[in-house]
Amino acid sequence: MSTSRRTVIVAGLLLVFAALLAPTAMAQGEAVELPTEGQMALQLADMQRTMDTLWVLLAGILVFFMQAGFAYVEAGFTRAKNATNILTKNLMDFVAGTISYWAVGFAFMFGGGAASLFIGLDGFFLNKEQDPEALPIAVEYFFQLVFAATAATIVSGAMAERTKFKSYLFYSIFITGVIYPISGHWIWGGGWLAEKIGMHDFAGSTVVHSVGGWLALVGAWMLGPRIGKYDENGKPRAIPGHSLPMAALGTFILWLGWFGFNPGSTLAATVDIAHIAVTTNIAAAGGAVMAIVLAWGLYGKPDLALGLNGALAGLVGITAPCASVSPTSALLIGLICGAAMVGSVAFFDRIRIDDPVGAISVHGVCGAIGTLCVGLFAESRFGAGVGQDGLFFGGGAGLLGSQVIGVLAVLAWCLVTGFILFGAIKKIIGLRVDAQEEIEGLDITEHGAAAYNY
Amino acid sequence: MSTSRRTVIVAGLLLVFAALLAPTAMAQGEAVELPTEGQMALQLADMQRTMDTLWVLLAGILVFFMQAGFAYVEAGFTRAKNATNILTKNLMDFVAGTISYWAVGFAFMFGGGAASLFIGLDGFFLNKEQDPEALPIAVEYFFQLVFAATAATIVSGAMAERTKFKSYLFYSIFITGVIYPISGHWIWGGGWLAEKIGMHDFAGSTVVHSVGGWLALVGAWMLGPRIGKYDENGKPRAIPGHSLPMAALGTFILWLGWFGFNPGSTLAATVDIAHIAVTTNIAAAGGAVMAIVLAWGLYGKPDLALGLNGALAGLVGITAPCASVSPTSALLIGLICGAAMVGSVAFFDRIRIDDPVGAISVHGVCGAIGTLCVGLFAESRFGAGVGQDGLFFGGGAGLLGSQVIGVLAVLAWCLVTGFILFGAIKKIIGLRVDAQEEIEGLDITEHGAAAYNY
Amino acid sequence: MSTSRRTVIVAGLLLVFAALLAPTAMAQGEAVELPTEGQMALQLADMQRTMDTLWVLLAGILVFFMQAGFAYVEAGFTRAKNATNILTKNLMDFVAGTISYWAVGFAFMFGGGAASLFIGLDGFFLNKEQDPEALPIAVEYFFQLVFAATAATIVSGAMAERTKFKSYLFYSIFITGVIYPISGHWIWGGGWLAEKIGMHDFAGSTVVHSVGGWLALVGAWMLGPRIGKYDENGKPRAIPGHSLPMAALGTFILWLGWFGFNPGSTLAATVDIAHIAVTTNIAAAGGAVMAIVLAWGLYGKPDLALGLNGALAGLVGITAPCASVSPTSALLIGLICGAAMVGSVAFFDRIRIDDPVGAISVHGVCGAIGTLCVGLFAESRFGAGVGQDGLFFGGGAGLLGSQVIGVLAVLAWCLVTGFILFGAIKKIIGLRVDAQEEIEGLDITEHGAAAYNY
Amino acid sequence: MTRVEAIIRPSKLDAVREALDQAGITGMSATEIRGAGRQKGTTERYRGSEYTINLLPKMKIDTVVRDEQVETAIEAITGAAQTGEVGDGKIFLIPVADTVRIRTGERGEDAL
Amino acid sequence: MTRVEAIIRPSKLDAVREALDQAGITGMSATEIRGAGRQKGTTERYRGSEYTINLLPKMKIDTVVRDEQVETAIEAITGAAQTGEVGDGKIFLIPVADTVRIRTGERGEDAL
Amino acid sequence: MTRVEAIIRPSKLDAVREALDQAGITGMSATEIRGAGRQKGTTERYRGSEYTINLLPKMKIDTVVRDEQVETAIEAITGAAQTGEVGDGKIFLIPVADTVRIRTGERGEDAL
Ligand SMILES: Nc1ncnc2c1ncn2[C@@H]1O[C@H](COP(=O)(O)OP(=O)(O)O)[C@@H](O)[C@H]1O
Ligand SMILES: Nc1ncnc2c1ncn2[C@@H]1O[C@H](COP(=O)(O)OP(=O)(O)O)[C@@H](O)[C@H]1O
Ligand SMILES: Nc1ncnc2c1ncn2[C@@H]1O[C@H](COP(=O)(O)OP(=O)(O)O)[C@@H](O)[C@H]1O
Repeated sequence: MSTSRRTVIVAGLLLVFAALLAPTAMAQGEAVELPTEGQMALQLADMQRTMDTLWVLLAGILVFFMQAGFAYVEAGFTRAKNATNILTKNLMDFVAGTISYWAVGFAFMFGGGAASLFIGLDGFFLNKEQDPEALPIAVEYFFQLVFAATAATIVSGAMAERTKFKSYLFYSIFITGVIYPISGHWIWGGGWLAEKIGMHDFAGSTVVHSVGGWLALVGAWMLGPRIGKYDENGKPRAIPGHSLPMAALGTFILWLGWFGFNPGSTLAATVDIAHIAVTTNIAAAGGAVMAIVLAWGLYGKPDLALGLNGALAGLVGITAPCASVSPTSALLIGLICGAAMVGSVAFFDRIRIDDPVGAISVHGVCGAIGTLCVGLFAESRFGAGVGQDGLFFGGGAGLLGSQVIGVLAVLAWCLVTGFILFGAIKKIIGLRVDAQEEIEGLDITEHGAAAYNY
Repeated sequence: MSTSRRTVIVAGLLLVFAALLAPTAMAQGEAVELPTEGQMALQLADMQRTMDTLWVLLAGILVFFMQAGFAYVEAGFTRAKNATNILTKNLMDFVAGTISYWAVGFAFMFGGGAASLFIGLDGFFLNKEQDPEALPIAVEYFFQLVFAATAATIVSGAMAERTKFKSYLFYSIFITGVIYPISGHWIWGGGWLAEKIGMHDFAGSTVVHSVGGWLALVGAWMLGPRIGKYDENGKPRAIPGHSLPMAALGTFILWLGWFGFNPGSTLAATVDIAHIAVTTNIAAAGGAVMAIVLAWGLYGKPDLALGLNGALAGLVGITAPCASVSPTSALLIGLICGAAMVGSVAFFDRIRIDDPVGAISVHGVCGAIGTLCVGLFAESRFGAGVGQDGLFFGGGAGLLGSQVIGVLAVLAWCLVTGFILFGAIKKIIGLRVDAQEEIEGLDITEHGAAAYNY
Repeated sequence: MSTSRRTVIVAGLLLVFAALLAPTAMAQGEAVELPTEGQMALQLADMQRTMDTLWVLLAGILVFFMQAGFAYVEAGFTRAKNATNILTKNLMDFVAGTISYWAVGFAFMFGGGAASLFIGLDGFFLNKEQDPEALPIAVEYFFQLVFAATAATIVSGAMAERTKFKSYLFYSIFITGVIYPISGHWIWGGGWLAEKIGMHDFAGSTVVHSVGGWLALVGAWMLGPRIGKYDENGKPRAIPGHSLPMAALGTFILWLGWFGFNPGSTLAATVDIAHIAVTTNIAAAGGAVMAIVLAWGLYGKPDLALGLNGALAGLVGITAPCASVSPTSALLIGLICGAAMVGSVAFFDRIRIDDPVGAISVHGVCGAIGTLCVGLFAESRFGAGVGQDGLFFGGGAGLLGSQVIGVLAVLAWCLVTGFILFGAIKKIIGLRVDAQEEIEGLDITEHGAAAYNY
Repeated sequence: MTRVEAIIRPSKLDAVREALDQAGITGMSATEIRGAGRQKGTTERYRGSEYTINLLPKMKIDTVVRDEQVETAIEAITGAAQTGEVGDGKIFLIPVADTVRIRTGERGEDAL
Repeated sequence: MTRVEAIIRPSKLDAVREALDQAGITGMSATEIRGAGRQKGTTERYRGSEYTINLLPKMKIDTVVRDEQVETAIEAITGAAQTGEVGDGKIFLIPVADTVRIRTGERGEDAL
Repeated sequence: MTRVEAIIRPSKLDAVREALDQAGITGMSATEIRGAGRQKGTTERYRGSEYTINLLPKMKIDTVVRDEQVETAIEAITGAAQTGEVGDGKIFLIPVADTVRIRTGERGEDAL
């Protein structure tokens, strides 16, 4: 199939034969093996670049599959009458995001230009010079796209069961194309948070998850709670999701994807990916254990739904510090995030912000906590990470301070842009379906198709 | 575990130490590092081969998982009373195909011999000399097997809800073992379409998808529509599938698998896989967007089922041109395929060919379109692809002509062999269950087991 | 993101330029390219190690996903009223296992120390010196953890629908942390079975699957059958699972994971992984074909549930011999295991050991058979395997003898520790829920949450 | 007014609904039930062991009609649902004292 | 004793249950049914082709009450379930000869 | 003829079916319903917040019998379904005017 490949292989083999003949050649005259060595060095660099491409692509593919995970978690945690709707939203935010991130998002996030402390301004439609020694732009775009789509899709969960499909489409394109890339630029694209403040977010606790979570917060707040979520006395009533098996599978798929999300953020094939996979996994375990135990203690039963959210809370929390902390610290971070998530879910329930899947708590709150944990638990001995020691390891409060600034800056950015975006949509097309449609379910009213039939 | 491995590592390390000592050695006498260089070159070639093996195996594993994707798409788009049946078919076509492709299919497809323009005739049961510098035969077989199984499994969707299980088994073995490998040989095995006509199909829009689609067409046509599909006036009635969440998960799994299907078709680890992943993904996005938008416009609602099919249509379409076109062209190809699929579904509905899952439109029609698009959108600057410019990029109509011949030849091959095969089965064991069994559902009548219980 | 990485690349590029300049340099004076060669050799070793890490990590990630597979197989094969329960168990055994295997299990299994023929005693909490040339400890732990979790999760299937959640948690932690690692140490950690007896179990037919299966046997035996499993005459009655589609997806996910399980057990990136993937796949096919055909013949219909179990039986059986046998032998092993599983399921049904998902037959029995098959079918020409010929290939009965001893030793170990463990739990907290809870279903009584709602 | 309650094979639902429609009876309700009777339960195999389904899937159609329509309804249902094999089902006639249309509050036969 | 059988919109289930509760009627059973009547079936599109759902999802609430409670029940149900649009449903009144409480064996109105 | 309609705990379905069978009553239909009564709804927790299930899962068994069989049926059901705890359910007796066997067109008690 690949003819270009064949050339390389043939060249390689010639090399081998040349090399095997070398001793004799040497004896008779020279200049045969000398260019060989240069070629070999080139080939070595080429192979490393290929291996980097391969790894980052595979990691991106795993992250891509998180779309299915989100779809199943969100559909499972909501009612059957809205399952078609949430699945359609999950499909559409990814496909619309693919296009808008290609057209503008990637440029805003990773472009350079005059205003490059704040926003990137070149590389629209992937029109960018390929540095022949760097990762292919294509794989960079792909890996970053699946991250962007993650941020977008988080929002749909918190706004589930009552948002107009058309409005969803609109805000989703905008988030992936504009809001997410700009704050992402600050931290990963050479913007002010990284360059001036020294904030560190290895794989996106803040860049991806908090952004999704805070925008979800604004959205859920502006929408108001689902009909029936609060009784006449304002007491929250649970509205159980229609399928825990779907939610469980979705969670396992997300967990799987996280092994691309975090270790893949090395953006190169290195042995560090092993350590990162371990911290990622153990934090998830900590989050789940803590959530189940807390639910058991507080509410009387080991609640699967909170257990699943707990694993996700741990995963979100470890996303920023995964490369900078020890497994023991990772376990602690997971436990902290599991507990914080349980508290946060109860808190948002009480203040009447109705988040059917817990997206604000899992992604917003635990994303912020995880980012701060870099400032607490980082150890400079882990080379792939921030390279400094956090507060608990003798590095002082400096790093923590940077992290605080980063968390607050992104929070502010999301609140402001979120209010503007959702406010505009509310004015122009409306955010929420009418009550009758909500009661009947969005599947029939918005899509004309029940999720389940006989 | 691996002792052979250990030897290599030890050898490598000896090498390192030898090299480190080299400067001193140099000063005293020579001949130490010279064989070293030959060994290093060998090791380099060996590592590239290992990396190629690793990548192609991983890609094949992703493609393997498409079996689950097809199972879920097909089961989701059909009724609950036939879910056990369709799942059993999906299981059996893969396991039977594994054996028949091992026994004969792989030999017919990639073997040489006297008639090698038409059919391969050596390598039965993988009895083939291993070229020590080429990809291991095992991984080639594995990768090609999962492709063959894809072609076979496509057919089950179009013939769902009314085909005898025994007949299905029979034709499935025959497709994977004989029909698919022969036309595959023409294009990928050194046969006449590639060698004489110059037709190009990078990852199988025609080789895999059209073959599956056209055989599905013959099958669905010979079976006739499901009871209830047309009302007394011959107007098509929709028979909604029993679970859109299943169909959605299946689609995401297929999409995931396509990142093995297309980029893996490099059959080597190269940086080109990144570009191919991007074109693959953006075409899927284009297909889904177009299908949803068209459904919205034509039928009034954003239809999830068509959206999912749209993503698949884009993926099938980009399969042939994925390595030869730009992302922009890929998006266009996706959009075209999305539209074509919507039209094609309506068309086959109208001419009374009942295809419950849309397999003919998605795989047959879009496979053909995608193959033709190589002739239109190819650009020679993408090294891993066809290496020529298509009609739209100044390359003239030559390539397009070859593609047309290829598409027609495979269409003819499938129609002829399909009619013979299905005709024979119909004569000998019958193709269709009787009406009472169809109404009751194949799960109970053919398998004695409902898919769902309490 | 990765700064350490950058250094390596820069170094590599400097190398390239140096090499390119070399000819000229050569002409003028020397000593430029000499350290270069040492560096290249180092870089080569480094790249191989990176590739090994990458492969083993990816394989481990695939194995991780088997948790979802087990969850879905087990939930699908049991009743809807216990689905939340089985999913919670599957979540918890993995998260608890992550922690206990990190704390002690990994040390018991792979540690050294005085008693190292029987148990490892260092490396608790991953406190272990990293050999800079070996695989990173982190990836070793991760890969071994997902194996340990597999053994633990097998048990939950056989004990489904009637076990107390608290008791489950307790035994699960104990299995992953103590029982599994000790017998694992004997075979993989330098213990007596490998060192003194010469037993070979490439990827864990015995180490993982039989251990899970035999413990499941003890558990199911001590629990007694589910209410309603036997009629007043003691005749077994089937209790169909609630969702074959879930079981089918679970099986495909497990199969996918097995491509990490077996090929990944090379613990290094080598071309042998291709051969192993092929034997793995063809054995699964053989198992499924045999199970379906037998069910068809014996019971009148092609039974999907047995077909799915058949694929798993083949996979379990090939796990030990996968690297040592030819594809033809692998097919035979699959066929044998498929038949053995069908017989075994009927046998345990008859002797009143109620195993809702067939875990004892699939994992225990076929694990043992697969291990013995190494002694029968092994061929020394497959370098990555045991390196000896089995009985059928002229190697005599020696290897078979070792395998028999290994199988029996592990069986004894599991029976003894299983009886002690489950006996203790039964005494202290009780193993089984009361009859009323069992009839109502564990979802409501143990978790307060139905799996499905509206 | 009488309630005509027919237990039929699930596969006959559409036919019965249409037959009633054509007989001028448009109001009705359908419920999924499981039934036992002379039709023997089926014995299925699952993983080799047997199990008997004593309660077979059936569909119940209820329609409340004016007394003079009862025979028409019976005929329509019998015509559409009969296969002649055991398990075709039953029709039960149950007296209805009154009917209310929720939308308007109408009572009696007007409410049907 | 009379059985008050109300066919309502599924979305009104909670409201009707609460209205009955407040009217002092606490015993009741609810069944998912599908119904046809004056309310037109909906025509949906699936993959472009149309299909008509003739039987719309409805909920049936049954409650057996003392005869003097019948009007109260009717009022409670009507009040809670009425939207004024076609498809609100019906209430059927069916005479009940006797009632048994399984737990105690009590008979008649005491058993309600 | 009388219709004996029993609302029971779902877990008692098999026992009741067998008890009726042994009492010579083989024809019956079963429907999944949800019921409210003296048995209190359960309050569950989901992700920390509470929700009350007011309608508990129940099973309804309908069997139309000759009038002389009514007491036998009641005894069989009561015997098999009683646990003595609130929520055991009720039996309602409803007069049936006539029965038709769809398969043969037979009417009256012969059709049962
Ligand atoms: N006495 C009865 N009371 C209530 N339902 C009955 C009765 N007898 C039969 N049925 C219902 O009618 C269905 C068909 O009855 P069956 O005796 O099997 O066939 P047939 O009516 O053709 O003789 C049963 O499955 C059951 O649902
Ligand atoms: N004659 C009838 N017998 C039984 N059920 C009926 C009858 N007429 C209507 N129904 C039930 O009542 C529901 C509402 O009736 P419909 O005629 O659509 O509206 P409305 O009662 O507002 O006129 C129907 O869907 C059906 O379930
Ligand atoms: N008046 C009634 N009308 C209809 N169904 C009733 C009535 N009262 C109770 N039921 C049904 O019987 C079930 C059990 O009744 P409940 O009062 O809880 O227990 P018990 O019968 O033991 O006193 C309820 O869940 C409901 O389905």
